[in-house]
Amino acid sequence: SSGEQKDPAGSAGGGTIRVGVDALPPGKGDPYKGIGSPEVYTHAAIYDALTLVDQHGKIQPMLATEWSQPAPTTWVFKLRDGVTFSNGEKFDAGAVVATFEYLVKDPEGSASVVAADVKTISGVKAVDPLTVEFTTAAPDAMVPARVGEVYIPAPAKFKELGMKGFANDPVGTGPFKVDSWNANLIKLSAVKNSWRAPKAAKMEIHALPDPAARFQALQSDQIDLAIQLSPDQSKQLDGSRTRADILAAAQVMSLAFITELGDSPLKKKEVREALNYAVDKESMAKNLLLGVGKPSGSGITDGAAGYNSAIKPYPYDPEKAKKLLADAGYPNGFSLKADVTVGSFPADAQIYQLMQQNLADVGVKVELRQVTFAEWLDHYLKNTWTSQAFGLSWNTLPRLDALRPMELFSCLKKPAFFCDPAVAEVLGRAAKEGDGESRNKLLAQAQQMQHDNPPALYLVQQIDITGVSSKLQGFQNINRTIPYDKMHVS
Amino acid sequence: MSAATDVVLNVDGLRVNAADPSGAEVPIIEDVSFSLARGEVLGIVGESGSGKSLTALSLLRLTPETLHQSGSIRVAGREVMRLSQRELQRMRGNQVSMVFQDPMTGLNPVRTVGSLLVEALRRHRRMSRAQAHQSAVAALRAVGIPSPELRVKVYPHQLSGGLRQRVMIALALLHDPAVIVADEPTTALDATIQAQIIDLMRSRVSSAGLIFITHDLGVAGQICDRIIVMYAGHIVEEGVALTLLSRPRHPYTAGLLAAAPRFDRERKPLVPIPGSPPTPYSRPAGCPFAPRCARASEVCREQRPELVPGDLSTVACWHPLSS
Amino acid sequence: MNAMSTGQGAAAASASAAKAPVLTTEDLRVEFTVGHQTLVAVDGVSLSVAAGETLALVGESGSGKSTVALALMRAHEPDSGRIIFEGTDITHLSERRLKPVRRRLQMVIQDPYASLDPRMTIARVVAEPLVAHRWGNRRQIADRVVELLELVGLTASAMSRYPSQFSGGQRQRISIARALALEPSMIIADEPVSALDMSIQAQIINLLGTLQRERDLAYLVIAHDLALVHQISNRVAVLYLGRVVEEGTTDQVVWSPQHPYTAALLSATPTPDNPTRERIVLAGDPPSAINRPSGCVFHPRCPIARSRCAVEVPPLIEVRPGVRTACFYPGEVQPVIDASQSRPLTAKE
Amino acid sequence: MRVLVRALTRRVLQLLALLFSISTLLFFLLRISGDPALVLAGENADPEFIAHVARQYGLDQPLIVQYGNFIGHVFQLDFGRSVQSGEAALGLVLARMPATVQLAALGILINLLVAVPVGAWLGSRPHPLPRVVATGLLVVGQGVPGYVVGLLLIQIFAVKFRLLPSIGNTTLVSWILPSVTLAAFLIPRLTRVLATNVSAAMSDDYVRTARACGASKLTVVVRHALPNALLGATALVAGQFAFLLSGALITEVIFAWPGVGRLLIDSVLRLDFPVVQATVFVVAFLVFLVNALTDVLFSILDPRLRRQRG
Amino acid sequence: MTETPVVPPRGLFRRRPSGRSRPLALFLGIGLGVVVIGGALLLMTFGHLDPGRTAPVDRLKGLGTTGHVLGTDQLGRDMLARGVAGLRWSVAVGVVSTCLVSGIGTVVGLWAASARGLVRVLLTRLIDMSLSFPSLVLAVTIMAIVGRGFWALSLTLGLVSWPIFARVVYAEAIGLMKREYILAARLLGVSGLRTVVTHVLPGIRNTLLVMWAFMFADLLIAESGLSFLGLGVPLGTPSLGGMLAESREYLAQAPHMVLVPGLTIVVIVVTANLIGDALSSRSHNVTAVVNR
Ligand SMILES: Nc1ncnc2c1ncn2[C@@H]1O[C@H](COP(=O)(O)OP(=O)(O)OP(=O)(O)O)[C@@H](O)[C@H]1O
Ligand SMILES: Nc1ncnc2c1ncn2[C@@H]1O[C@H](COP(=O)(O)OP(=O)(O)OP(=O)(O)O)[C@@H](O)[C@H]1O
Ligand SMILES: [Mg+2]
Ligand SMILES: [Mg+2]
Repeated sequence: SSGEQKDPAGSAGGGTIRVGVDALPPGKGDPYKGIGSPEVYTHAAIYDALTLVDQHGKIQPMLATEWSQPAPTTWVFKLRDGVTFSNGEKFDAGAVVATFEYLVKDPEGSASVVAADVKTISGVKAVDPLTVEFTTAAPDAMVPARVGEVYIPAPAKFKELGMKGFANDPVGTGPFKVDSWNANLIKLSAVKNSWRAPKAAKMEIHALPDPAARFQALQSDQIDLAIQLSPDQSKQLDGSRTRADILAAAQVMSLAFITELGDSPLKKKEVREALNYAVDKESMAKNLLLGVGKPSGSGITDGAAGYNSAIKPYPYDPEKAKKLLADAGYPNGFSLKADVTVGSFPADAQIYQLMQQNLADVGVKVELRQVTFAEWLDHYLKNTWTSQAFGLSWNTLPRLDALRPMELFSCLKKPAFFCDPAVAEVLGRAAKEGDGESRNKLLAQAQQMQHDNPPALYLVQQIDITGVSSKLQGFQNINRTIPYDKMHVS
Repeated sequence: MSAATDVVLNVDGLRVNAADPSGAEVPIIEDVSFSLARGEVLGIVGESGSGKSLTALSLLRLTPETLHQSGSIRVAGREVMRLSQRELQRMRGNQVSMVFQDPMTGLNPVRTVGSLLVEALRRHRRMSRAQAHQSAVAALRAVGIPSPELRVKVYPHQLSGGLRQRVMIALALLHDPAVIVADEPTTALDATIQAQIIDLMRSRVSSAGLIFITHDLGVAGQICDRIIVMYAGHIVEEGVALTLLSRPRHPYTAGLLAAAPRFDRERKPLVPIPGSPPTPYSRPAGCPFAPRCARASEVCREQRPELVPGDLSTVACWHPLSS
Repeated sequence: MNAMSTGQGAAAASASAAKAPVLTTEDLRVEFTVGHQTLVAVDGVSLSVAAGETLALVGESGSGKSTVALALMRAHEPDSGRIIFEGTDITHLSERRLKPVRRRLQMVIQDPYASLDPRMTIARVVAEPLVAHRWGNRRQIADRVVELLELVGLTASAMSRYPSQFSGGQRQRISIARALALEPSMIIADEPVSALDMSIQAQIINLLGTLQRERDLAYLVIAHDLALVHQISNRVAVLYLGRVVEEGTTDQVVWSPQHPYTAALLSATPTPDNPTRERIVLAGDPPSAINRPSGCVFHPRCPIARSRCAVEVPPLIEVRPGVRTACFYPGEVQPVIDASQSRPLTAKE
Repeated sequence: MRVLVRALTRRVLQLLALLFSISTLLFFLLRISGDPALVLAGENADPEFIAHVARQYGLDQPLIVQYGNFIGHVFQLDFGRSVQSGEAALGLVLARMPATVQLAALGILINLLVAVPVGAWLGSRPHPLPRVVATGLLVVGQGVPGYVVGLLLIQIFAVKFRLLPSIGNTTLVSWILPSVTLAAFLIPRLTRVLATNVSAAMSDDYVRTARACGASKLTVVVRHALPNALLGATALVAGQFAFLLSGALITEVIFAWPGVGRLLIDSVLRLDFPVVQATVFVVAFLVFLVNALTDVLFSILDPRLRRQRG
Repeated sequence: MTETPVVPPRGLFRRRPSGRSRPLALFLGIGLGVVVIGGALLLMTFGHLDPGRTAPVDRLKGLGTTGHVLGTDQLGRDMLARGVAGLRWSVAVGVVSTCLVSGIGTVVGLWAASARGLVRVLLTRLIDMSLSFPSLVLAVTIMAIVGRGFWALSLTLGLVSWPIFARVVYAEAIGLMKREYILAARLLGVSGLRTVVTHVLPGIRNTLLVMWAFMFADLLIAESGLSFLGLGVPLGTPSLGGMLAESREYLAQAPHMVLVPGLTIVVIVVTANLIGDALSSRSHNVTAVVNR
């Protein structure tokens, strides 16, 4: 159904942006059910948050224009003036307060996924119609980034409908509003008086869960934007009718080591080092991730708050790996079971298989057990692993905060699968550090410790590939938040 | 019975061959010749496998494609063997029609009786659907089916065996054919129903020549004017019904009569014919009946006897019974 | 009266009459459920067969002949009535307790093409009952099979062949050999020759007669052809829609039927060289066993039916010595059998 | 009337048994696999939060109690809410149903339109050469998995020539590729069965009767053999339809078709129990319905099964 | 008495025109099967093939590349090796699941046919009911839950597909039980179980074989479908369906990746179907029974 774009593109409102995503937000317009993919691709068209963390870790003003930290536990945000919701409601401090009170105090709201990420905020109040003040229980340097996760819904409508009703008819300050919402298709139209009024008149979001279907839809001009393609698919986009937009993502694929449960060769540090030496990450990055993805020596990527640029990846050195294994008492290697999910990242299946091959070359036989995400999560949250390792990426998204993934690979995760008390101590201090600079230093230190005593086999920094039709102008990928207002179809 | 005045069918030297597994031609029917006059009932009797049905089917050129048929068949002077497919179709059901043995399977189970009749009617006559319907009802009435207006709407399985056979007969009579071939039309029926059908056929088939195939000498005696006895693909005896049955000349015919129990006479021990009939693939060289025949001599085993007309009947036997 | 292959004279008949019956049924009734309707296939049939005697059961298709036979063999469960075999009531015996009875009471099934497993050699076919009843060891069984095959006129060379390699008559011989394997005292034969050619029929009929004489077997033979019945049986029972309408010695029933149905059946049975016989042609079809007529089941087709027949069920009573008829007006209809051919009852050599 | 009531009662009882056993089977199958509360809670959840969610969904009770509750609810057609979206599971499934049913119906239609004439032609014993060629094609066609056909169709008609859409179900043209894919999978088998049936019917006695009445070959095939052959294939067609209702999973996946198949795969992978339950339940119901209707259809189409009248 | 060995076929039209294609089908089917399976066996024993050996630099090489006759896949693994291994996997799953299906189906079907009264009613109801189970849907669900793997896949496919088999066995056995020779055996005093073993089982043997071949073909396609959906094989294990799924990304770039597994599936399924056809023409019209 190639759209009939008779209207010329432009601010007058022409063209339809057709986006193919892997799934529509399962909670529909509920902005707090999830913070990453797939929600963000839809919600970014409807909603705005106070801030936005860009791909370099910079915090950009959105509905808030500026902010300050008058005291270690207090943050004050100045709001943008003259913003209205698509239903005509005015955006002001009241809307922000209502939102955060829902997340902090309401039993339903506080149980949401987003609420877990702003748990440090204990109070919010309106200082004046365009100023809000947040208080945190302990000092928290990350509040400006955290509020970037919280979309602000139209307060009166929200109050009237409750979350259930509102989710079916969401209203935000974003460039588009929802016209219809089907099982596999959302139709949106421009909000002309939005503070970021769009260039396109309409927008369609197609649910195309199958990557190949998404890819074919793009190739056959049924969509203009295909989210999350694979590297090999991107090679087939020749640049004439379609092109690939490839971005290094703030995620590092790794094979997490389980040392806290039962006996395992991985309890030995030499073994863990050996595995890191044994894998040819360079080749993975070059052959499978188009050279954009890079080998990684820790789980943290450039741009994240607390990134330590001094850390280099473990080089590919199978001899050294073998020696280390022999030193650790495994001259003939050993066998290992690893649970992985497949399809979450570009080329992940291939990366795991190459890893498997590399490890086999040094004598470590890895049995890769492919599990569903649901099963994986069950083990992960309850620590009911029956294997010795599992696939887990270091993910600083969406606010590019190194602390979060580092906590997970430490004693701070409850229950923990890997525990180095020294790291935990450093991270604990960082969490309570109100000053951004000092916090980053502590994180860099912890990062070095996690390099030296690796809790995981660091593989590669992942990439985000978006297929873009050459008819589509103005595409940008800001940490997966796509500025739909700036795009139009020619 | 007064023959030859108005011959409607003339068969001369009919042969039907099959190919055996090696591809060689194996004769199943050999040299069958006879003729049929208007109003005459000609019976063909013989044991299972003697070639009665094949003879009947070849008259309409309906033998299976795997078989090869030759000889001459003339219906009212026209050579059937030379007809094109179209002409054949026009002839079938129109000049020559057929009644089959099994009324259970012989009628299409998913078509109403009426639709079968209408289809057959309109095939050879230009008439409207309504007219055809009328004629169909009339045809059913003519074969003695009670309340024919209702029966036209009925499916074959809703009729009893006797009624179904009447429908078959109605189908065969639709276009006043010159020749009707009835292949064991009463074998599947009960004795009392068989009697009804025989009565019906006798009364309705007066203007046509009727070939009545049966393996039951009693039935043949009841309905036929003339009888042909077949054995292993050959005609072994032919004659006027009563004469042939009371004074058979071929040992086979006599054997059949002696082997059949009957209740209208004092019980006598049955005299079976030993052995069983040959298949087309195991036919002996000489007289096909020779291996089972008490009168067989050297010549019987070596040379096949020709049909020779006699005063009582025409018989193919080296040592016919004298009367 | 004459036994199987006739000509044995009245002595045998009177002897058999004195013997105790091998098999008796009393008021046998078999119903079937078809869809949601009940069908009475056999309705109050009482019969008895003595050793060395042949009882024939005749009737048109669907009259319940096979059902009677199968009920006697306990392949159908009778809904009421009793079956007494050699003094034992076998009506309700369990399959296990029935096993010894099965040695003594055997059946030959109508269609020789269907009654032999096409995948078994003849040796296995004939040995089957012997093996099932643990009759002896392998050698003994093998010898017995040869013996049985020779008894029915086949050679031992048949043993390794398959049924498809035999003609119908030969197969029927094999069936008979199998039925004889365990030395039964009675054989029920359901249309044993109707699938066979005339010339072969006579072979089988004669074989059955010889065997009966040699072994004093009791036969219940089912047939639809009165000529055949006349040939083979001492006594005959005529079945119509599940009821016995007439029963008596064969000669009496055939020569002077008392029931109009028997008469019609006789007159409809053709004879080869006697076309002039006047016949009673019954109108209509036999009604189905599902909607059986009231009163006398035959009355809708009966040429002499009166109003009473539609209401009352005529009892099966003795109308003359040795003949029982279920008709209110017995003897009113007589088929005209050519006088020159027919013989009175008494006229016997 | 009583007959009808009894037949109906039997059917309903059968249906209840079916739905009950399928629900039970699924309940225990799904429960051995993992805790649905966790999916809901997400990757960052802490133990209290997990417990909270578990309580909310009644997942903290003993399994047998959960089972009791579950069955109780199922009998009120309440499968609970989707763990993913919070919407009523049954509603979600029913909303997807039309897309699946329509696609299946279209697939069957195309299947019939192709298979009936081709089958009749093949069954009428045409000349050996075209027959062998056609049979060969059908045999090979039977070996090609449906999704391979789908992939090729997409690559050719959508990607290469941009003629037909490969996604969505909003416009009529978008129905073409998926329904042809489904039909392509079904056609060989139906055609072959029809050909066999027609060819068998051609040897039946009634065909000989028709020929003896002067029917042409065309009449014989079309008016006599084919109706019987079709009757014999009714069960197959119904089976194929039931199969499409439950088995068009892959086609729905590759064409991003918003039907129940797609929904099932999505929710199975996310352990969205209520939706999986509801999907299987509804599909089983539909398959049962198709089977039951086939029986009815059969008794209407086949005069021999019709109850005797007059 | 002399014994005439051959008996005339009864009735004129009983004989189906035995098209010469039937033995041809059998010949073709067995020939194809021998070539494919034999070839695969030879390659497995003498080919020095390693379907797991990755070589990222050699990825996506086309047909006829030196060292890789059938090219390589996205990880530079040899397609010939993977094709052979995939064939082995798929055929093994097919065989195991078909054995399971036929085992359960035969036992249940025969039991239902030979039982009487309530047992038979219950068993036939069970078969009828199980036929309404949406088998593929169930298989998908089970596979997603119990996880990928050879036994999981084979058992699942077997457990969801037996009702069809049981139904056909039941129908055939019931038909056979109505034969007079079975009745005769019973009246001779042969026990029920013995009748089933000596008469019924041999009687449906051909049907079983035919069903087996057709079932195998169907299950092979079902297996490939599940693997295609990512629910069959463990990661890295080559299977024909899995290879097809992987090939989807490379339809334009590396068509040999569809071709190798695709053609292999076609050949195997066609083989099974041809053999089934040939067998079914020997027994009576089973094709019509195998209505699915
Ligand atoms: N299609 C065929 N191919 C080869 N031989 C055939 C074919 N049809 C019939 N025959 C053979 O032709 C012979 C005559 O068969 P036909 O059916 O004419 O006998 P019939 O006298 O009608 O027997 P019945 O009384 O059994 O009907 C038989 O021996 C039979 O084996
Ligand atoms: N198993 C059965 N189930 C239902 N009805 C049956 C069954 N067996 C026989 N019948 C019915 O019982 C009646 C008597 O049948 P039976 O077979 O005993 O007749 P028959 O006299 O042997 O007929 P035929 O001469 O055709 O063999 C018929 O109406 C038949 O339809
Ligand atoms: Mg014949
Ligand atoms: Mg009978």
